[in-house]
Amino acid sequence: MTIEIPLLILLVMTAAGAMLVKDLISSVFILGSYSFALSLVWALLGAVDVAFVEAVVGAGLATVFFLLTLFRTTEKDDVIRRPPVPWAAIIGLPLLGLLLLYGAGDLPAFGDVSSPASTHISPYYLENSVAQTRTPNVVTAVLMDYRSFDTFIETIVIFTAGIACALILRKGGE
Amino acid sequence: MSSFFVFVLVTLTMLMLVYLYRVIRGPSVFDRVLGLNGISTKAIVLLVLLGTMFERVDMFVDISTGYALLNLVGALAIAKFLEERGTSEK
Amino acid sequence: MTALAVFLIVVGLFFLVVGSIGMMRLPDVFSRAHALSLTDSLGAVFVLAGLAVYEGFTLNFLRIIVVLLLVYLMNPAISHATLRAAYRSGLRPSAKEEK
Amino acid sequence: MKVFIAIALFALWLVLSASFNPAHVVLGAIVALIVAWINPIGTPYTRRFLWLRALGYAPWLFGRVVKSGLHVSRLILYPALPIKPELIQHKTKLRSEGELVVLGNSITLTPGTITVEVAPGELIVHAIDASAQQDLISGVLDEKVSRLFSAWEGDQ
Repeated sequence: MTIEIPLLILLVMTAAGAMLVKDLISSVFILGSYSFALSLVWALLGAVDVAFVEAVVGAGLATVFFLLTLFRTTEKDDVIRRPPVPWAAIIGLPLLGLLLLYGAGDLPAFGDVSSPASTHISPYYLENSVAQTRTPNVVTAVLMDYRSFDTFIETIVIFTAGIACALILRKGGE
Repeated sequence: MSSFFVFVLVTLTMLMLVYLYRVIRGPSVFDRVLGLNGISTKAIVLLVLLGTMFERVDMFVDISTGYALLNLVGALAIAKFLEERGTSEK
Repeated sequence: MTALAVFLIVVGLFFLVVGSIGMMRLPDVFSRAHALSLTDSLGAVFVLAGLAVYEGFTLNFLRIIVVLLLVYLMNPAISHATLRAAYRSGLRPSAKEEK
Repeated sequence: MKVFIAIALFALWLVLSASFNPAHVVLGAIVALIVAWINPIGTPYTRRFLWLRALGYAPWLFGRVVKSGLHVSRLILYPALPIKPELIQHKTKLRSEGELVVLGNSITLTPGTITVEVAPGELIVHAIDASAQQDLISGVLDEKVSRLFSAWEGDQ
């Protein structure tokens, strides 16, 4: 699709920019715009709830938290550290990757009808979710209706984490 | 009409690139804040536009309302903190 | 109706393009805030109004109008807050900024 | 006044939720009432905002905004970039918070001028060139904003 190409270019540019910029504050802002672009991509793909979470958490909360942290510390890294070359990681990680690729060979093909993931309960959701929940998006119906308690508890966990962060970073603390 | 919408969408994305330049280059912190704010204004408009294209405006308007409110809160927080700290850079 | 919508959207796009040209050309933070908050929010308002008109006079029309009012009330507040932070932290528009 | 706020909040709820289930509508009404009841209105130094006059003010302001928006667009597109930005001090008779908020926001909304700093009776405004300041210097804006509010009330 032609629509997605400029957005994807924007996404790659913001991601690269956030990595390459020296100043940490501008890196935070670029990460914010990265979140905006990413949530636009989600919205374009039709995953509206994911887009919403990305906008709220990625672009809103994360930016503010990063900034709060930066104001507590210094925004420029003036000591250049050179960590020792991690030979174990350089050799070990590709081997692990090979192992994972070998394991992935046994997975069912993408969109396979007879795979376990799409034989159990997914057809039930697909057939009945509109009638039972009157929610047009199946993913939203599963998250917000069939597993609403699950989602609710998750929200509580995230909320608690947010309050904890706010308490730790509180102004004039100690 | 749909191709017109695609045109508007691509134009808006290009404009976001311009603001991205300001965010990356901008000599002072405030330039970056302004650039980010410009990008998010575009994002709000883009979301409503996407909703119109998919004929699901009701769903997308909710996101863009959330976007707008969060953008307001975030920008005010940033401004408040920059004001208290003063700037160390020019 | 569609013609009116297209007209409004094109006018809005014009202001948005001008806003980003101003963002590139103007010399300091204070002038850039003009380009951003004013021509830009004007453009956004026009585009949103065009989309609302295209949608027709249903409940969605009202909801787009809510977003429009939000953008319209929000942008000046943000640019004022940013500029005040810039002013209080010692930036002055007359000072030449090195690029 | 609180009733008015509650009705406005309830209308916003109806528009945004877009569902007319009895349960949703009743929930919205309850939430609107609670929010309107909890929040205090104004301080002793407030003059009351006259909503009906605001309905006349908003279109006038929007007209100004479009007009000066075109002006600023011409400035930006002009190859020589003929801007003369400067900070000006604007003395005003308006004192109360509500008036200052409306005045400052109106100044910022009008392209070409942005409120930078607000204090009672004095605003620091950044103007992009001389003709953008006209509304401010001639005092039209002050007068219009002042007319939006009722006479003083409270212990002034």
